[in-house]
Amino acid sequence: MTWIPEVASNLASKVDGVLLLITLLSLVFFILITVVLVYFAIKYRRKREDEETPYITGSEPLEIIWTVIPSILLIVLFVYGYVVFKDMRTPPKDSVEITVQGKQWLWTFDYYNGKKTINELYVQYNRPVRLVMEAPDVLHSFFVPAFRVKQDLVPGRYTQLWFTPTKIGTFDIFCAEYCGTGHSAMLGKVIVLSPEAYEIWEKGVKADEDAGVASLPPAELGAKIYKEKGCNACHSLDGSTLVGPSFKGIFGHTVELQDGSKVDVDENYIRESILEPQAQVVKGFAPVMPSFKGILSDEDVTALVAYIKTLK
Amino acid sequence: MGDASVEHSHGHHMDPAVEYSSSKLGMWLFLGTEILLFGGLFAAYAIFRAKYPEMFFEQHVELNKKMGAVNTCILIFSSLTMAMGVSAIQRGKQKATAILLLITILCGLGFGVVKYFEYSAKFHHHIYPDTSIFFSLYFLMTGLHMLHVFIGLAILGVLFALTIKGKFTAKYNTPVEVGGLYWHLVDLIWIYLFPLLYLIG
Amino acid sequence: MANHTIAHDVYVPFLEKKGIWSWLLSTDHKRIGIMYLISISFFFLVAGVFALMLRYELLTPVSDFVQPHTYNVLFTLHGSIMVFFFIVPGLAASFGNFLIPLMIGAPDVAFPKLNLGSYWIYLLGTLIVLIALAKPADTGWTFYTPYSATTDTDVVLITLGVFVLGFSSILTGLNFIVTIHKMRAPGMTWHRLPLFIWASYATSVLQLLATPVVGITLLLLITERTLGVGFFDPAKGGDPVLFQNFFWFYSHPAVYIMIIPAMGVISEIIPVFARKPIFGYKAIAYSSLGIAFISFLVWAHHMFTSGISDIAATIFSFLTFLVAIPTAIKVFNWTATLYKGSIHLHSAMLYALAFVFLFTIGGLTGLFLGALAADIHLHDTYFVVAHMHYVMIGGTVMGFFGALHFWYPKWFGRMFNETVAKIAWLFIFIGFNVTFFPQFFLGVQGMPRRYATYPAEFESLMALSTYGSWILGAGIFIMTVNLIAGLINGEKAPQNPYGSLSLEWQVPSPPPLENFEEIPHVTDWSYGYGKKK
Amino acid sequence: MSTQSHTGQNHITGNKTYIIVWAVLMVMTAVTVYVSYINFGILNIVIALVVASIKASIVALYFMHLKFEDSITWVFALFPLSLLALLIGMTITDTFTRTIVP
Repeated sequence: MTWIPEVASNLASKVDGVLLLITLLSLVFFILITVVLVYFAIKYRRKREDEETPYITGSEPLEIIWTVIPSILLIVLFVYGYVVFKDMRTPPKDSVEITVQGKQWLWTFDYYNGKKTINELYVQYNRPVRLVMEAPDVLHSFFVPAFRVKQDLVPGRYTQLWFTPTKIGTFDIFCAEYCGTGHSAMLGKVIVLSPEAYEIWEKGVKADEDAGVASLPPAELGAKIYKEKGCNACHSLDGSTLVGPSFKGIFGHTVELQDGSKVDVDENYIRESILEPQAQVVKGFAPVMPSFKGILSDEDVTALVAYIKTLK
Repeated sequence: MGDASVEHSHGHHMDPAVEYSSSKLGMWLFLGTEILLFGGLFAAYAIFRAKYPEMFFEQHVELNKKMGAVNTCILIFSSLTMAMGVSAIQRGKQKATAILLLITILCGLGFGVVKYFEYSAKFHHHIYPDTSIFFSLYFLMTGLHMLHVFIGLAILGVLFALTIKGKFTAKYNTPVEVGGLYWHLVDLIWIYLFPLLYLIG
Repeated sequence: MANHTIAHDVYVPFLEKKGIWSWLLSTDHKRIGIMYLISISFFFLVAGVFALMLRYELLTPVSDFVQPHTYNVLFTLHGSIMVFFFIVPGLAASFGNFLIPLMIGAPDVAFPKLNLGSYWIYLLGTLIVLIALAKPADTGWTFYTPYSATTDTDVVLITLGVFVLGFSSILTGLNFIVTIHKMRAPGMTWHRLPLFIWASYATSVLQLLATPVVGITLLLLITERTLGVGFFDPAKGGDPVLFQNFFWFYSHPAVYIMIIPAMGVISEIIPVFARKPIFGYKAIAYSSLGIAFISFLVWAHHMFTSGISDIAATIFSFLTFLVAIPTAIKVFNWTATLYKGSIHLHSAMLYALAFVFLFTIGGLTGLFLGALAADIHLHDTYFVVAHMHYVMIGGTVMGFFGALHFWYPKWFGRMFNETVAKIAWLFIFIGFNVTFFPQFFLGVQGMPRRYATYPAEFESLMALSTYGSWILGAGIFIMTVNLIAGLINGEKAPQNPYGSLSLEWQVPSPPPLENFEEIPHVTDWSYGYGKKK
Repeated sequence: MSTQSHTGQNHITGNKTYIIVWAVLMVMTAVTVYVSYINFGILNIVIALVVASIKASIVALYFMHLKFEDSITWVFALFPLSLLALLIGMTITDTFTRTIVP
């Protein structure tokens, strides 16, 4: 375990600088106070009941010293924090713009070239990215610890943040603003690709880490998709109700729709619910699921159906 | 004072001068709280007024300026009679105080009647608190104010009853003065609500 | 003095009368203080049990003890009850009630009936919230919109309950301000007032003037859910962040409503057990007022990532650092008071020293959250949770426990077992640090708060924190049993077991009904320990 | 036994003063209503608020006897107003200086 998450963006090292300075100053004061406190408590502990103590009521020079010195240090901290903050709030003009939508409880990313992903944000190494973010329902907060960036998504307006990834790899996205039952399942990944890999991804070819996945048995592939695409945020496997119906034992059952009609949960119904979620919504649930058309391939959908069949 | 008759129950009987100034200070503190209670609404007003000037301008016309003005006059007059009532009891004139309190109460009721007609006219035109931000503000600000009018009336009613019973004299009249302070606050807040809602929208 | 008292009149302790109505209808500030003490202690233990359940769920990364929704309800109840039922009324209403008239040499507060009324309003508020438990809210204690406006749990009743509790808080503050202004004994000048009184005064001002704003904010939330008002609803032209501005306008000062009385307690305990005059009396007294004033100016430091403007964020960050100065001054002065003292490590003193130590950590970690760039990373992570608990438990609760042990003999006329008290203290001190210190690291590593489940990489620290909560729980259990046992079979307490100079120790334990046989004439401050040169 | 009279705070204002105050208030109400029919643009708001503030001050000073109160009452009458100004001022500062994200 490390003390601090890995440094994976240009902003991370700057924020760490602020953290480090405050840590050092805090340690100095903490050690000073603790040592003095413990030393006094031991040295001057009462040995006899009738001990005499001096009548000391204060010292103006001391009061001035311990008012002025912290004040100066605090102003330094404020300025340092502000300077880095200003950087964090000023995206470079040439940033790549990606639209982020956070909704209960998944992330969707829309890229400039019409591509769309769920819970996986693809960015290019060493190229500044500006995220323009909105939320249709409640507050969310986009937080990538490895990048040291965080910004709330506020319904009714756009907020933004930016970063330049400085490390190739996969990093956690957390939702940091409480948003309801699935808050802790609203997770995602930032995938930082090398320029070459990014070019391949842009063209729509699967990135190489996905190669070999297709050879998995359908139900196993479905299980993988279930986790990676964020199905798990809304559909439980144990029968508990989240935002959507639980997958447990749903296949082969008959469910009641909002208009009172009934439908059998078969391959076609599941397929439709993934690609056109609003078409037939189960009674008692809100029509909030996003469409996965263009995000999941036919094989992916088939794999998910196969997986759901196994959930007895 | 320090004679043998000192009993335990004596502690609650404060020196009347202390009790008088304590009560008055207490009421002023309470008025401070009230101002900040309305403060949230005033802040909301300021923000949305600045954000949507057109909405405020278009919709404030729906309010009945004349009724607002009449109510302003009623409340200011009631403040006058209230203040005169306090002076009267401080001079020991119980009967005059009772009459002045009664006029104040009637003014308060009159204010309520006018407000009732205003509200029902709004509902008649299908204007409700959720119609727009402006009408939300209108109903909440005047509604909260109306609640204070009712509380004020209840206080005045008690003061009136006690005055008739002769409980207040030139020497002891703290409740009248303190209750009066509360009534003036009701007037004071309306002095702001009237132009903000009816005049400049 | 004692002889004089006995000779003059028959001593009737305030605890003499029995029966439930002798309590519920009593306007005696000491009895009202006890009723608050019982109520807040009860809610402290209830919310503490919720905390233990939360930590137990977090022992493993997955939901195995409760489902996420239940977890969310639990942390909402833990937060709401701790904040609004325990810690805001807390020391101010219980020890404030008991001590203010005694310390300033008055027979009671300025408005005894209003004081009783405040307690009833408090009970009414708790009753409303109890009804709300039928379908408990899952919004978190901060009730952020739009979630609080749309969730189908019962937000209206719980916010209404909090609104009512607010009135109790306002009226208590009002009562204390007038009491301190008008009821001081002859000779009790402002600069002779015990520091607990200064602290209570500053707290009361905050209670009086900050609470109404949260009152109207919660009312607006209620109208949002019932009347369709849209001040916080973007679909109707409203602004969700406006709610946060209003909410924190109260809730940041509320943090100081919670901590300033504890600072007052520490300023009373340390001089007595160090047998030294308090160091820098005026600095401590005026820093209480300073903190209270500045606390109105810093609210948006809870909102640096919430979408407020950069200019506002910058202003509030600067003002936030200002509040650190009076706080630091207090810590330095308490430490300096120990110098050349004759220090007796009584359990109350141990809590006071723990306060200084833990509160220093709480205060210093606050600097991270005040600095803009650092807060962006740490906001809404476990770092905030740890910081807040270091201030609230390490500060306020240590102050509360210290006060309980310090004034226990005076209030109840009995002694508790000192050895057991020290053992409980050790459990609490260790348990607290094991629970919350790891959370600083969790936060720096990015673990967000309010997570029912969490990534496996955080498991070891999370589990450590849960183990700590068991030690802490055990410590509080031992302490509670010890204090209750003392009530039943503790030795009779002498009038002034610690040799304190403050007025409350110059009357019998427990004090008589009207406190003082004759209103005392005060000729000196209450910190005149040690030998004058 | 001392009564209220010793404090000097218990100032009794004559009815004549009250009626003058009332007349002033009525005149100002008339003025503010009249002005609202003329379009001065932003000035309308300024005039209305200035007039309302003068009226409120008069009510506080004379009807509520603030003029004769001690300094502590003044502090607790004015401090809430400054907090209100702070609440409005800082919330507005935030709301209208936010970055507009294109």
